[in-house]
Amino acid sequence: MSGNPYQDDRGNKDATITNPSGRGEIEVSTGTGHGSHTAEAFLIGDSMTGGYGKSGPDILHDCTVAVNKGEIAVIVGPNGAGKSTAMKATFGMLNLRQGSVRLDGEDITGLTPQARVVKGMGFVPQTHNIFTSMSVQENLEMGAFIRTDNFKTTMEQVFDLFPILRDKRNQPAGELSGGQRQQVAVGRALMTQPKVLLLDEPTAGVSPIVMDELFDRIIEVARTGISILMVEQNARQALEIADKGYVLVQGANAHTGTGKGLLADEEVRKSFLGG
Amino acid sequence: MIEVHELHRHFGGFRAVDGASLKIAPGSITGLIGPNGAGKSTLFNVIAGVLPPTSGRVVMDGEDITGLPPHELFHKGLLRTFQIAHEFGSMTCRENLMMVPAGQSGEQLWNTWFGRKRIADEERALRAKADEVLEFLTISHIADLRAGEVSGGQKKLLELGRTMMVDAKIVFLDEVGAGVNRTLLYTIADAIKQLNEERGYTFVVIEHDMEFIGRICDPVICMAEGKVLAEGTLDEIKANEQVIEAYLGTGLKNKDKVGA
Amino acid sequence: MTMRGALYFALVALALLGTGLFSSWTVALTILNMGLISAIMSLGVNLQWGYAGLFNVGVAGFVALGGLGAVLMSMSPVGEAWSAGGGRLVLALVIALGTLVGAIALWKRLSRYRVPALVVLLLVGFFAYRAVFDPAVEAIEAVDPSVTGYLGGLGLPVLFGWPFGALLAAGAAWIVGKTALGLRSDYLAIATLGIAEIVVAVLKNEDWLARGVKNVYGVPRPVPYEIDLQNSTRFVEWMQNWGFDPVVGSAVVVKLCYSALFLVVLLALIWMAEMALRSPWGRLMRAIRDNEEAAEAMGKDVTRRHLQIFVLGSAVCGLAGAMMVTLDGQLTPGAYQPLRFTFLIWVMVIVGGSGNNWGAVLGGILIWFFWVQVEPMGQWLMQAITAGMAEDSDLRSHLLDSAAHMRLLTMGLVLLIVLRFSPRGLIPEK
Amino acid sequence: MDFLNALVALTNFVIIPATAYGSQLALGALGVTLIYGILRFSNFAHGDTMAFGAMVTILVTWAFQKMGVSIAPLPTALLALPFGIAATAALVIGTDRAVYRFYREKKAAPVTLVIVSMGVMFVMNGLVRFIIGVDDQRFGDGARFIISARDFKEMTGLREGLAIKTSAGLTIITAVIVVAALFWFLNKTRTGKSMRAYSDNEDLALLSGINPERVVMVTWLIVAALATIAGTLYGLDKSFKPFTYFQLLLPIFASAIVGGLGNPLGAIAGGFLIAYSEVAVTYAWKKVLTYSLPESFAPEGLAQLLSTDYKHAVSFVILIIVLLFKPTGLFKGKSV
Amino acid sequence: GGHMKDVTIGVLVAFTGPLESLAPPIAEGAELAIKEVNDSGKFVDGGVITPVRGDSTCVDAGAATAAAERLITAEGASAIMGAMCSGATGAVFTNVSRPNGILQISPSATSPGLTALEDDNLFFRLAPSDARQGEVMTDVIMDKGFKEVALTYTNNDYGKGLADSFQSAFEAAGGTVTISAAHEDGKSDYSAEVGALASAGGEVLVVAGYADQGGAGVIQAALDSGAFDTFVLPDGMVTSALTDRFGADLDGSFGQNPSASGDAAASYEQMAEAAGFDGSSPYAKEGYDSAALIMLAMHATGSTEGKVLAEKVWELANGPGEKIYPGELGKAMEILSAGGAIDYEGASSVNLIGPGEASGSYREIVVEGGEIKEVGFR
Ligand SMILES: Nc1ncnc2c1ncn2[C@@H]1O[C@H](COP(=O)(O)OP(=O)(O)OP(=O)(O)O)[C@@H](O)[C@H]1O
Ligand SMILES: Nc1ncnc2c1ncn2[C@@H]1O[C@H](COP(=O)(O)OP(=O)(O)OP(=O)(O)O)[C@@H](O)[C@H]1O
Ligand SMILES: CC(C)C[C@H](N)C(=O)O
Ligand SMILES: [Mg+2]
Ligand SMILES: [Mg+2]
Repeated sequence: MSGNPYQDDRGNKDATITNPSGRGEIEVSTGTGHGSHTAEAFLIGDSMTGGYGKSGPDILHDCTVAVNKGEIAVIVGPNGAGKSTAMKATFGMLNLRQGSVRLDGEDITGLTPQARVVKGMGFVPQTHNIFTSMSVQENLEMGAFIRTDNFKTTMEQVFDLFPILRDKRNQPAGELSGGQRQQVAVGRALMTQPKVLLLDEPTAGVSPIVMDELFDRIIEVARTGISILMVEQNARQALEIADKGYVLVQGANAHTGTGKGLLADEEVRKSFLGG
Repeated sequence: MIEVHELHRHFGGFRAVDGASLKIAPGSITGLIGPNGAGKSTLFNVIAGVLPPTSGRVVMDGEDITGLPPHELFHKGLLRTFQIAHEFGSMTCRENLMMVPAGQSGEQLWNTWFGRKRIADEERALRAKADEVLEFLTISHIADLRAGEVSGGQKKLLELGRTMMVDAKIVFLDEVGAGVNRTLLYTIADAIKQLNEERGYTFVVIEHDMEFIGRICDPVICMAEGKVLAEGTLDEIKANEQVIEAYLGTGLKNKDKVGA
Repeated sequence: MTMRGALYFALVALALLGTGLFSSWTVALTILNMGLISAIMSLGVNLQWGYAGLFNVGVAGFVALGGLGAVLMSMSPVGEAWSAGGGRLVLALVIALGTLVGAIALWKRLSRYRVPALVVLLLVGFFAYRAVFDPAVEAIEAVDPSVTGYLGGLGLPVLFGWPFGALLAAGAAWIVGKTALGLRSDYLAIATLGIAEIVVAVLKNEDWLARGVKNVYGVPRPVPYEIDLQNSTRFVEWMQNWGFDPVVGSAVVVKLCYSALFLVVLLALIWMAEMALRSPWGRLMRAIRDNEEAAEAMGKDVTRRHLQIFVLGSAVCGLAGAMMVTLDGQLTPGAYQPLRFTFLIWVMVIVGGSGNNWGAVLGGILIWFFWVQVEPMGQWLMQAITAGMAEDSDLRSHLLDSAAHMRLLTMGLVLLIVLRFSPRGLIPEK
Repeated sequence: MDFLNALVALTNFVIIPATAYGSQLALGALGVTLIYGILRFSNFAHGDTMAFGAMVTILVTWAFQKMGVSIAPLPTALLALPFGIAATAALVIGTDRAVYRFYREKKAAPVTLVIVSMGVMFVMNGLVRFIIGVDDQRFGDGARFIISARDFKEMTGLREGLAIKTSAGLTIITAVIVVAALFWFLNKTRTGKSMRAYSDNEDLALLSGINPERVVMVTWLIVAALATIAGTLYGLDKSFKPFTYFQLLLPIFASAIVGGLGNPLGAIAGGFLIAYSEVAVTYAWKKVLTYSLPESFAPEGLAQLLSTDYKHAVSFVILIIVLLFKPTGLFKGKSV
Repeated sequence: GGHMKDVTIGVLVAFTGPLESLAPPIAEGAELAIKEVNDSGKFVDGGVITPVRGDSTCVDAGAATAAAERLITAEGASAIMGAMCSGATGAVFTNVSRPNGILQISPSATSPGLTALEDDNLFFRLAPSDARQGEVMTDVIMDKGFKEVALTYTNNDYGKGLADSFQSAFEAAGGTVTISAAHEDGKSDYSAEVGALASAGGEVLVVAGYADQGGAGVIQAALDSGAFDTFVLPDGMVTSALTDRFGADLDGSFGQNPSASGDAAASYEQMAEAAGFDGSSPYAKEGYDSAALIMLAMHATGSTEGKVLAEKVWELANGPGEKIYPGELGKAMEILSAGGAIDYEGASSVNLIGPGEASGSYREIVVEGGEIKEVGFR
């Protein structure tokens, strides 16, 4: 149980994914030293400090992640480092004590998650990332909830990418296997046709062949001008396709560089990529 | 050790497990791979007594264990971990371990009122044992944290730790690796190997990370569409055309275009 | 218990003291006594919900069974009724039981034709049972129906009725648990609610058992009667020596005797519950509540444990039921309505803080206090509102006439306010 | 031997009343099931919400009757319904703002919300009695029968009569239409799907750009409409009395649960199951058998399985048996 | 106990709960009597009587006991008018009134079980015994020539007691009760009951219930389905609420209720109407009479001591002396002050028997043109 006195574990979903009432107390700060390579980035979570709940300990310490237009940025790091927390912070789901989030030059630190969706951000959380009682097709439709145009073709594209989903389009997503669910989750986010896509471990539990497909697709998506910020534990494959890589350790930036650069770094390989 | 005969598990008309037969040799670490939806987790769930089979038999050491409830299987030495960690979230990590051993006298109500002394003694021993396991898994520092609030990888280690609190015969691990940092994962691999060698546990491991499989597993079984597709050493499997087509694939197509 | 918890208990004590000082001591003690019984009931529910997450909405049924237990132990047997139809009735019950046992055995043995065989057996059994049962009941109920018309009890001291009431409730809970504990959340809830309705329906309609809706009056007491005290010169002298009015004194003394009895039971139960909770048993229960599937995989027989705690919790409710009938001095089956005996108990548990024994006890006493005191509070509220209005205004008289309905409205407001400021209960779990 | 009379007797005393009662339960259960499905708690205040809606409708009906407005042969109350719905919607949305929203934001456990709804129930309970009192209120007008027993006998010359009340007919038709509409709304429209998404995974719904406050608002609006319609139709058919609306809560919950919580079809199936089991199991078959069997076989006794004292008990027994075979209700409901 | 000037009387009825709609007229009846005494200014020592209300809830003995406890020990009530339902009445009497030595008169508790209550003679009730009404009703029905009836009763001690006594009396007189089916008050639907009743058949349907509760529900369903068109109405059903609701549909139905000769009842109903409540509601008359008896006893004895009052109540209720009808409380007090004797008849023809219960005389009624018409007395 978190420190929240109003909450009860039983029957509750992860209460930390969202912050429905919008914001807590935020002090907007302009860059603190990491500005050099993030200055013109499309999405920046700049010098973020904060944690869960109103009074929980800080998980992030002056942490910065950013991605340029049409590029892929990958966050790696040990379990519990705060990768997911950084993603949630960027999406406005927890109270930042310090730092700011900017999208395309605009400060969006004060926006609710829904408002960020409207601004063109898409997110696939690490867990609880599908509507289990709804059919696969309805899951995808919900991904396109804010779209007013016809999304039939996008859906076809998703089905082409993950053929198994086409077969199971009318099955409740909760009945799918672990890897199939993951495909639904990514499919849902793709339906949004966002400007920037945040993916928290999209390949966890998917088979090698699907993982390759997925990475391929991510590259294609990025090439259409959409920025991708993702957390990955299949770090070597991910860093290979990454334009930029961040290594987070204990809520702070430990290493930053190009994907190739990090892959080449002996220390990074050994401590975080499994040798 | 475990023999699965012609096992079927259908959901409505859908055959998730469709006549799978396999043998697990005692003392082995068997890898179970296969595309998403191949029926691996379903197979596990049927063996572990969570789902009743549609038809077929599971035999352990010559005894038919088909459809026995999980808690009875536990007492026969068959343990399992979950694909998604099933920790006891409101209890501390140490308590998560201490609750495992069977036959604790403190689980009998009568003793909680009139056998306090015996309980205290047992608890001391249990605590020592739990600390030992935590030490072994290099997570002593989280002993007193609530299990619900530790990170994903630590939960996975805790799952593994629970199997170490008793003398298991065979342990089923469902994707210990998904979401776990690779460096840590290979530490876990070493732990599994160690348990296998030192304590003689038999393991069956579902995993999508080929490197992990390669480090510890022999033999490897590949499932597809509810059936066993291929069986052999990892190298044999990797060379199998069907397995490549259904499961392994041939790598990234767009790789060369990155950064172009 | 925390500081905060102790503070709340002190506040409740203060409220009762205030009632004693400003209104009357007997009122305060009446509230306290029923509050103690309520506390025991909510302890029982807390055992089931707080420890194991079992959603039991059949409290009223178990409480009623407890009450039946007290009656069956303590009322004197009605010899005439026994000779009129007692033997045949027992025979009928044996036939019914035999049929059921036979049916179960049949179900287990046979594999072919088991449905038709079962139907035949049940039908034959049912008609044989009715053939013996109906005339027996008629004979029994014809014996002086306005005063007895039932078999009566064993004529033992009523204190024996308490464990017996608990036992009856436990027995029923065991049967319910065996069949329905596979259900979850609200589905279990409605099933238990149904069982309670069935129990109460039986109690209301089977007059031979405990007079049905005609009520059993005059259940004996474990403590002296006020009248006897008032008639005892020693007591009167004793009271006068202390400067008390013997009438008031006798009422207070009798109520204090009850309080002492109830308090002993309550404390014993709390001790047992706390000891269990703080041992591996409690750890096991929490584990099951956290994650049944994992507990099952760790070799714990979840079904058996659920059954155990369901039976225990229900037994505690039954005990409280027997105590209540003893305090009221009568069994009124029509009174076992879900609002009062199920949902109100749930309010007590949740407001007190589910999962915490002290919380449940606090909730029991506190909510009972309000349940009784909202009536004058509601009237007072109305008076305050209408104070400034013209004597003969229609609105004023309408408001004053509606004062009685302020009772539940005030209760609602109290509930909403308490839950607003401590949504997890006054003394939350850990 | 007279099958026709037997059939008519059975229709008149079992089928028609049970169908009408079942539809009434279903309408109530729909509201309960919707709140459970979307907002995820059992709303104990629903009976009193129905009472409130019916009360406003009655007050407006009286006003209309005074003014001489009428849509005979249909009851004037139908004309007053929109006002009742509007007032009830205002009440429940106000309640949501003042009470429920707080707990939603705190992500309180469902059981806390259940208890909170009991608080709301007490308050509404007082409110209704405060405004209209505790007594029976009559407000029905228009044609009472579609066909009355007497007319039927005259028409057909049969010995048994068959009566269909206007209110019963209205209830059945409304229930069918409402269930179909709700089913269509939840499964086919964008708003409906977004409501289901919200109920399934609130957080993810947020990430898809669904506005939770809107979902909650729409839910309460529908619930207010359902409660008012159900309450008014029930009042027309039986009578309006605040206390019975509270008592109605139990069979309504039973219907919603046995049908499968969160499922509109389940609500109607559950309603019929409860109604039919109450009416049919304790039915005395004497008359029907006397008509349909040769004279010499005519039954001596009542041919009644169990006395009516046990009708609730029996319906609960059936409910429990159903749940034992279908642990989440007939239509695979949700469970928190 | 002891001497007094101003006294308080507890008015303990079920303002909330399943019979909540019966409560206000009873309470207002009692308060009407109290107001009458106060207005006359003739109460002993020029004292003033204050009524205090308590809620006996009907189904919650615990809450009823606590309320009574409050009335007596906190508000200082010296006697109790109440409680309404037999269950609550028994609990309140044994747990509160008797230990405190307080006089309690219930206007409406009818359970025969209360007869056996150990009461130190402190408990009275003005409700007629259920056993008696069964016999009267048998005569009424037999006289109309009906031999086969169906019977439904409200499932509480009142309904059950009445149904039992009626059934045995009727069968002893050679009639047939085709079915005796209980119904629960306050429930939503009575189709099952009516289905069973209709199937069992019978010339008329005896409805031993309450006019604004299940009794009305059963009649409604029976009329709607054409199962019965003539009903026999015992006390709980004979109210204008019933005829208001069903009007001429009830024509031909008949019944009886305990009541004084027409004048007293009628004049009481007029008094009630002037005071703004329905005096024909069940037990509203007994409410008035209970309070009146309590006050007259206080006036006559100048005491509030339960035992003293209780003895006096016997005398006042059963005479001999001048007959006192509603609205004549002032006169009664004058007679008593002057050392005379009265025989309190009141609105409900009070006459106590055996263990302190009303004997009750019954008025026979028929429904004609949607109105209750009195046709005789038994
Ligand atoms: N709901 C929560 N409440 C309180 N603390 C939390 C919560 N979720 C995570 N934490 C803490 O925040 C820290 C960072 O967690 P986070 O989930 O961001 O890690 P991560 O880097 O994504 O790890 P993983 O690779 O295992 O997913 C951890 O120490 C964890 O204990
Ligand atoms: N409850 C269910 N109802 C219907 N179909 C189901 C159900 N559970 C699983 N399935 C189907 O059974 C198939 C096998 O699922 P399973 O979880 O065993 O796959 P898996 O091999 O473990 O895959 P992964 O590697 O993705 O975890 C999947 O296609 C899934 O859709
Ligand atoms: C008020 C009355 C309806 C009470 C009923 N006669 C009883 O004794 O319970
Ligand atoms: Mg993470
Ligand atoms: Mg799997």
